[in-house]
Amino acid sequence: MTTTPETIDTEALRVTALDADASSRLPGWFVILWRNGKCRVGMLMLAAFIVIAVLAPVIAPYGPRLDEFGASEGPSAAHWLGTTARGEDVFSQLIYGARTSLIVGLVAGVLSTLIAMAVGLTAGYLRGVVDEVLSFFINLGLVVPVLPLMIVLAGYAPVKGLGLIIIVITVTGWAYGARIKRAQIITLRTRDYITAAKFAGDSTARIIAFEIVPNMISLIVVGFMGAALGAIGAEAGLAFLGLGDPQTVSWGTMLNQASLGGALTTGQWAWLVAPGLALALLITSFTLMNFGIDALSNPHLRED
Amino acid sequence: MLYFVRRAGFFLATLWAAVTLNFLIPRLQPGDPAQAMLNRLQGETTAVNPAQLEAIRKLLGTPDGNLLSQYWDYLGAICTGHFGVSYSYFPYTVTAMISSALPWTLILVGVTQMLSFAIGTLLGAWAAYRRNSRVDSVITLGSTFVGTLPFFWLALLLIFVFAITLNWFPDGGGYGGGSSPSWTWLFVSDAFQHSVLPAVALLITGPIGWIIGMRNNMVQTLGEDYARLARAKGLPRRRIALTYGARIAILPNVTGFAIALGSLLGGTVLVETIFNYPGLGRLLLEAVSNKDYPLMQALFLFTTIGVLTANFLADVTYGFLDPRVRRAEAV
Amino acid sequence: MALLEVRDLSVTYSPRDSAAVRAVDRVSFEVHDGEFVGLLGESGCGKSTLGNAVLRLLDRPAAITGGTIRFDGQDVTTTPEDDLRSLRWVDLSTVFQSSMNSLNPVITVRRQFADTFEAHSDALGNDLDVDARATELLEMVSLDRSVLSRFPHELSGGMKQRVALALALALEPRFVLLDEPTTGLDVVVQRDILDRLRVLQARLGFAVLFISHDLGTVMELADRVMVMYAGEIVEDQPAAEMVTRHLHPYSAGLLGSYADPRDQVVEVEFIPGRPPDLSQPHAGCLFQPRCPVAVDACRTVHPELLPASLGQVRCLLVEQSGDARVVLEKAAELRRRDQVFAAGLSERADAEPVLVVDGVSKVYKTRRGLNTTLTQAVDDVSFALRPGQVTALVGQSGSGKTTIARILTGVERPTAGSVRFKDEPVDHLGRGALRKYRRHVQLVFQDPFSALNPTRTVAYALSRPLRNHLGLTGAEARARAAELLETVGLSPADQYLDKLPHQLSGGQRQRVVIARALAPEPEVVVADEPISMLDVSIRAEIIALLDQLVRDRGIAMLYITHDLLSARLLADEVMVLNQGVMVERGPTLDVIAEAKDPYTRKLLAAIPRPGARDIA
Amino acid sequence: GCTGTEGQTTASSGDGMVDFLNYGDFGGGAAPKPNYNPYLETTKLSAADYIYEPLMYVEGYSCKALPWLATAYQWTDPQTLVYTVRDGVKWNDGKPFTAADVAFTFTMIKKYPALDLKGVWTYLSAVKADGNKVTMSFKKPAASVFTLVSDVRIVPEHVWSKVADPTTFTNATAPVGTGPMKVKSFNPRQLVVERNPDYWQADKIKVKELRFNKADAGGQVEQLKLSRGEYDTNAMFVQDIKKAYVDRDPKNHHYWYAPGGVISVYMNLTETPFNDAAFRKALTTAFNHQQVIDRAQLGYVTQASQSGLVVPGQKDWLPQGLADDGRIKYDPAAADKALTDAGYTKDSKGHRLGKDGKPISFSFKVPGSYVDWVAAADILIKNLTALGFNVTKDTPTPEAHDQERATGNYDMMFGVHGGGCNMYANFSDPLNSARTAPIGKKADSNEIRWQDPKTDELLSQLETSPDEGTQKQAVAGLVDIMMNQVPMIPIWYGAKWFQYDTKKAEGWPNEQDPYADGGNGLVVLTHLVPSSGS
Ligand SMILES: Nc1ncnc2c1ncn2[C@@H]1O[C@H](COP(=O)(O)OP(=O)(O)OP(=O)(O)O)[C@@H](O)[C@H]1O
Ligand SMILES: Nc1ncnc2c1ncn2[C@@H]1O[C@H](COP(=O)(O)OP(=O)(O)OP(=O)(O)O)[C@@H](O)[C@H]1O
Ligand SMILES: [Mg+2]
Ligand SMILES: [Mg+2]
Repeated sequence: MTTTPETIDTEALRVTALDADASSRLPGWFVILWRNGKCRVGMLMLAAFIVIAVLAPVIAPYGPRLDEFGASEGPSAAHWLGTTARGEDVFSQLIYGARTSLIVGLVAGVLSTLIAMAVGLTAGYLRGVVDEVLSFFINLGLVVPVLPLMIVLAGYAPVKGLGLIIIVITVTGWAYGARIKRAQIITLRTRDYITAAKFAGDSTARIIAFEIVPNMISLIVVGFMGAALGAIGAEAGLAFLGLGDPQTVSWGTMLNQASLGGALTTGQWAWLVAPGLALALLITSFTLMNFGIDALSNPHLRED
Repeated sequence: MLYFVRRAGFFLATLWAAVTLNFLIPRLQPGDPAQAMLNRLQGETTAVNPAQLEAIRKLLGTPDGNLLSQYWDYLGAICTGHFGVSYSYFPYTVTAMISSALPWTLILVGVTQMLSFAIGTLLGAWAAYRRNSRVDSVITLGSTFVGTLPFFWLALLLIFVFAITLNWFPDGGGYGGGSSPSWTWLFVSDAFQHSVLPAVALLITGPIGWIIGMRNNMVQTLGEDYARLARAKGLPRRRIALTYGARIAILPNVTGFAIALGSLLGGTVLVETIFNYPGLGRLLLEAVSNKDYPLMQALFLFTTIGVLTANFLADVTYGFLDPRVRRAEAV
Repeated sequence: MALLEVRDLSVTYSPRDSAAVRAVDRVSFEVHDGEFVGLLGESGCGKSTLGNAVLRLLDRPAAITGGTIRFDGQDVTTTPEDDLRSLRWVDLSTVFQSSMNSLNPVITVRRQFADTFEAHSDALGNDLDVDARATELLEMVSLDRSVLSRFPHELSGGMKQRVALALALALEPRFVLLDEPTTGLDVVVQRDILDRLRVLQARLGFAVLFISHDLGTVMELADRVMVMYAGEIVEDQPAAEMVTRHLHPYSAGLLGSYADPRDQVVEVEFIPGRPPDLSQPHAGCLFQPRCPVAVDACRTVHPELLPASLGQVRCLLVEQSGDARVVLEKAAELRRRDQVFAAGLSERADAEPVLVVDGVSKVYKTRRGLNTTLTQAVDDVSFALRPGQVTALVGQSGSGKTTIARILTGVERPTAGSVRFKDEPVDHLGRGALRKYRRHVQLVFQDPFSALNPTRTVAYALSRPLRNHLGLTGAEARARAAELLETVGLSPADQYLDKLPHQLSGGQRQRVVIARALAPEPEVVVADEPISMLDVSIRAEIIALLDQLVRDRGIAMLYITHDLLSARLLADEVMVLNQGVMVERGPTLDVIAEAKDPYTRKLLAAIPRPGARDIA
Repeated sequence: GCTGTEGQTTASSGDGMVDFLNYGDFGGGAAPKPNYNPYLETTKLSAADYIYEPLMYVEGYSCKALPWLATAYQWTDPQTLVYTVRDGVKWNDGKPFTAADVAFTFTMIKKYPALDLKGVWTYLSAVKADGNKVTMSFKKPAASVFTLVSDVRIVPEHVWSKVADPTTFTNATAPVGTGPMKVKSFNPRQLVVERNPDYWQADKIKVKELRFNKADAGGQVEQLKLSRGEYDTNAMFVQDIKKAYVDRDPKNHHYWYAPGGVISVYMNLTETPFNDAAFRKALTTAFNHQQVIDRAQLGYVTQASQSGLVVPGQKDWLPQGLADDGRIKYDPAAADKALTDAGYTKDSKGHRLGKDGKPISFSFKVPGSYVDWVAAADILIKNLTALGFNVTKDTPTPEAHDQERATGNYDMMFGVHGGGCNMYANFSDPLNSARTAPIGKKADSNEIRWQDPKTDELLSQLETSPDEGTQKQAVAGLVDIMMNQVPMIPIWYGAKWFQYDTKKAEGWPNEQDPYADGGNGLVVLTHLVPSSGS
């Protein structure tokens, strides 16, 4: 088979398309993620959630804590998802809840992932005494009694509300990730290219951040997803323990209040299902993005 | 040899620090045990009777004094294994409470954790093996969607549908009201029936983390040169996936699994509460909310030792599983 | 019917981020049962790609864009993957170019063999004694059976390659594709192994496609040699014919880059210019821009591969004139004058040593369950490196060369002895001091496949040392990186700067690794087999470059190699290592001319003589 | 109906008895262990309540003392109380119950103060049995101790005298008591007690078995089960009880939430402006009780009387002529006027100013996890804000909340007091100056730090006088203080959750027949009869 002019033509077309691509000033990682169809859907979903959260006051028909409606009503034109046992509009709560849940999930997720990375990677990379000392703290972090620690933190922390929740979740949540990352880096640190980076004069921090981290992005992303999910769940749990600000509206507190408010017994399915579904969708958007993350840490996969 | 001495030294130091935290943190919480117990009994809308409070304090011998001597006693208790009498189950001892709850947790949660890990790892490996195919999407997306449904919500739903509405399974508890724990066939099958729903709930939400973790790792390893050589060697695809992809990809998860096993207790609070399961998790929650220091301390000690040991073992086995980490030291 | 029949095969890489590269372009050839075919060609010309295509192991973004491959009459391009499996290894095996990397890191060598046998138990039967068979195979590649219980990271580069080779022969396949299987092997072992390979081949009658840059070996061993250039086969001749009566100007250039290090006068020439950019369409002959004898027609007419002499050749001149050899000889004359590198031309003054190695030993401890085994990798080695001088370190594979390199550069600590850099001990430096030390001392890694971070572009890899050691940033660093790439023959540099390692051929990676080591303008360079994956022409060029750097900048260099020719060309002094012990040391000429140590003599004797088989 | 055939739905058999009733939780925590020691208040199983009986049963609704193991009592003098013990009562192991058992019980409690849940020995000096009389001597006049002494559960001497340490005695196997029920079976999931045929009022017990079921902590499933009619009675909070429970079977499903403890707004009386009685009194009309009741409390509760008493149950104790039993109407205008009159004017921007001319601002603390309290606080804060106060809401954890209340670290918050049958305790706990402590120290029970000699005098009168007239007079004085000095502002009565199902049994207490409150299981059991209907 010989090459026909058409194939050459299509190749030329490709080249111009690529040039156009390169001229747009998007960061490389974004392009890589965007190319993956599933990842794109995930990013769009997440963006939608963020838009909803930001524009909550515009989108939500009522205030989240406005309790002037009939209690425990089923879905209607005025209240798409019905009302709570206290006469608040479930739909409005769902919209506003996106804010808290996103903030808590993302911020606490990011914070604990960062701490986990900083500690775990340093420990695993440096080994020796540093490792022993950091591992000591990681192990402590793993075994501190979480429940009472949360109560104690809530009792003494100077900040209250969302900030407190984020602190509590971060403080109690980083150790696991640190442990896993430490284990992983131990196998990566002996690669020749890491030694090469040392020859290039890179600092330890830089080697970790720029040589090692890109190779374990997928692991980090899994860790982040876990942390974010955990944070969103913990936020609800904290509210349940009375450590949260009961006035904040989040999907977690909604779920809690729905089940406490007898949504099951009075058959208010919309109230019970909506926040759970929203939560699952949010995490699903992360998972969808995960499909694109593969390609970040493994360049071979960028081609399909 | 020195290596082991050092490891053991750090292990003990960690243990001591953790044990001290276990002692301090509960005591930093506001409120006192007698009050907490009374509150549980009466609820928030009944006035507290001071005489009653006084009697309970006397009964528990609540040490409201010298923290240092309490600490000393506590260290002694750890060394001798005499954890004393539980406040919230007075006059039963902590040991009695824990030993009656432990098997339940071990069986239900231990088994489901292992199953979760096994299922999660297998599904994750399968997804990676069929990367970007429909199988991958179904496994990853499906499991995320189901697996991230809030646990208590899912659990309630299960109870509502399968226990209350369909009446297929009991609505909670470790065994029926009619039987009592023994090694008879009747009881075992009864206990099994009771464990189905909580196990299902755990198995729906449990594997997700392992799935995604395994998938991501394995996508990575399958892209390595040795996997390509394996393909060239004509190894069956499944075999490549297992011994070349999964075998190496599973390594980071091993640590995670060890910790998960070690911290069995912490993860069981929710499931045991909702399903009314007679395990350690519920005990823990109760101990914490009742400020039952003796029980709390013993339970935390369990977790501490569990996690630390699991960690230690994970570290040691890691060397066996991944020879690369054994590589002689380089700077 | 031929065993392997490749017709008009084209392979294109179409990465999403850069232009498509036609790495293999309408290649046709045949390999018959029991034939030993050599494949030579410029680094990056598509040899590995061709090999992978034949094995149907191309990964995206590479795809076969045309042509057929028939193995034993079966069309490999269309056979379903599952049917291919029965073919693989039993009939069709390979050693990858990245063979140092292709062993499963978490299982022992024994398991790697067992795996292979198990996968084809239907062909072998189940009652095979894995250990016995593996030992036999390892012996064939001159490895001790103790290797069986080791993990890949515990083996030296060459040992890994040999294990890979032994694996490839494990099932006595009918066809073996060897992609530079001996880059990490010293001549003795290489010779030994290849001789045995030939014997085995004669006995079992399997066919070999042998991709190599080692001209001498290829010419000596192969029945037939094909030369590839820019994705095309430009010449295909019986080996003896190729040595003496090659027709294509590129073949002539390649052979001109080869010399026998034992000769009195050693000169190598290299082909000026750079290969064409395969992502652009080209009219005319692809070699034309570099061809000293090109005529006008070469610019417009694309030559076809046509029968000539005893084989085939792709050259207009040959097509047109009856006797192209006359033209070629003239061309050779023309060229020799400017692109030549000769050994030992300048006299070197003795300077104060910068790096002194004193009685260094290294023992590796490996724990296997309860018992520990000790490996004495280096045993009481002393030497010094002087500015403006090159010290070559040659020796058997596994003799401890890489270990010395690692100790010298502070990667590994010696068990005994000391290393001093300008009177400062460096064997126990802390992290910060090491970084400073490495401003002056750089290492060229032996295995280019693991020395580059798979997630980082070439530009990044090069810009780091520039930034850290020279303070260059941004555009400056990029410009300098581009310059460096050009000097190591990666041109146009723009095309390579933004590539990721997996998009480069082995030789291209190796050159990036060299460029990176040279980037911070170090005082001491430790180069561990820096040119093993390069074609002879570019090899000569790089040697010239290194030589120039050493002389001009007064760099001290430890040059670890198996290639005695390059040692002869570059080194002032040669050290011979055998099982961790330094057995001989002296000025290059002396060592080569009158080696005292029996091992050294063996080494020298093993150097191939192209065409020798024919002559003999 | 009572057709006499064995059916799933009818639990009553031909003998005019109810086969069994399903009760709710039986205490003992999540992993209950058998424990029928009536003195281990926090860990005993509730079945103990049906096994051990008191001398007199003071029911919780109208506080009438019902003769129980004692048929009568008499104050021979203000320091001596004599009980006449009932004849013919047998312990469920067949041994007769005697006055000696009563004396033994009290002596044992004295010996082990940890068992003295009511604190009776702070007053008692001696307990003696003589024939069928038990004589209690007090250190000083102690009329108020009557309800405490009467309520002590009596245990058999022949069993407990052999117990080495009654404080750690679980009494787990076949507990011996006088009560209507005996333990039949126990496992951590279900506790079954069966009818004691030898019970002294066995003719009144028409239920053969009570089955207690372990409830889960969350309550969700329990609510579902309740709404499906799986319990014959239970005591739990149910959101929207009408829809979730009553409507499912309006004929049989009922609830009655009797008023319990008083939930009041506590003000820190050591701070301005709360130390000004006029200010406090002005606030009595400031709160929209009805809204709190309807919105925050789902209509389950009733407005509390400013008197501090629980009306209508304790109406008899109220002085004559108190308008609407002391319930004060919500009237923001009146509050505004009263405040202005008391010298707390509003500035031009509508801020209420203190006497120092500065705007009044304070915080309202409420435990964040008490959702209903938070909702109530929100309403009260709205009311206060409308009056020009600057009020911030603070939501600590329940534990921190309680601690801060006890140490006086608050401006305004909710507190719970009273609601019991011991009038002295009802007033003494929150108001007695002996029960308070300086700010920063934990107060025993007077958390508002009320210190008033007049109050103390009235309290001691109430404490010591056995004469009902004198007692009522003292209560009237205290009510007057509550009405005019306003130490705290009662808002609503905590509800005593109580649901019941009349499918199997009827005779449950309810608003029409409030012979006891739902929690007085022993009394209720004697009223239950098989259902006549259906
Ligand atoms: N981490 C290690 N653990 C145990 N043995 C090792 C280790 N690294 C190297 N060795 C052993 O040390 C010896 C010398 O290895 P080295 O890599 O220095 O050889 P080399 O001369 O560079 O060989 P080659 O030419 O094949 O690269 C070999 O026998 C090898 O098996
Ligand atoms: N993934 C890729 N994307 C784009 N180009 C690629 C990719 N992989 C290889 N190439 C290009 O294809 C060409 C042929 O590569 P190949 O590995 O076949 O060369 P080679 O002849 O084996 O060279 P060497 O002797 O250096 O190993 C090279 O120019 C290389 O840059
Ligand atoms: Mg190649
Ligand atoms: Mg080497």
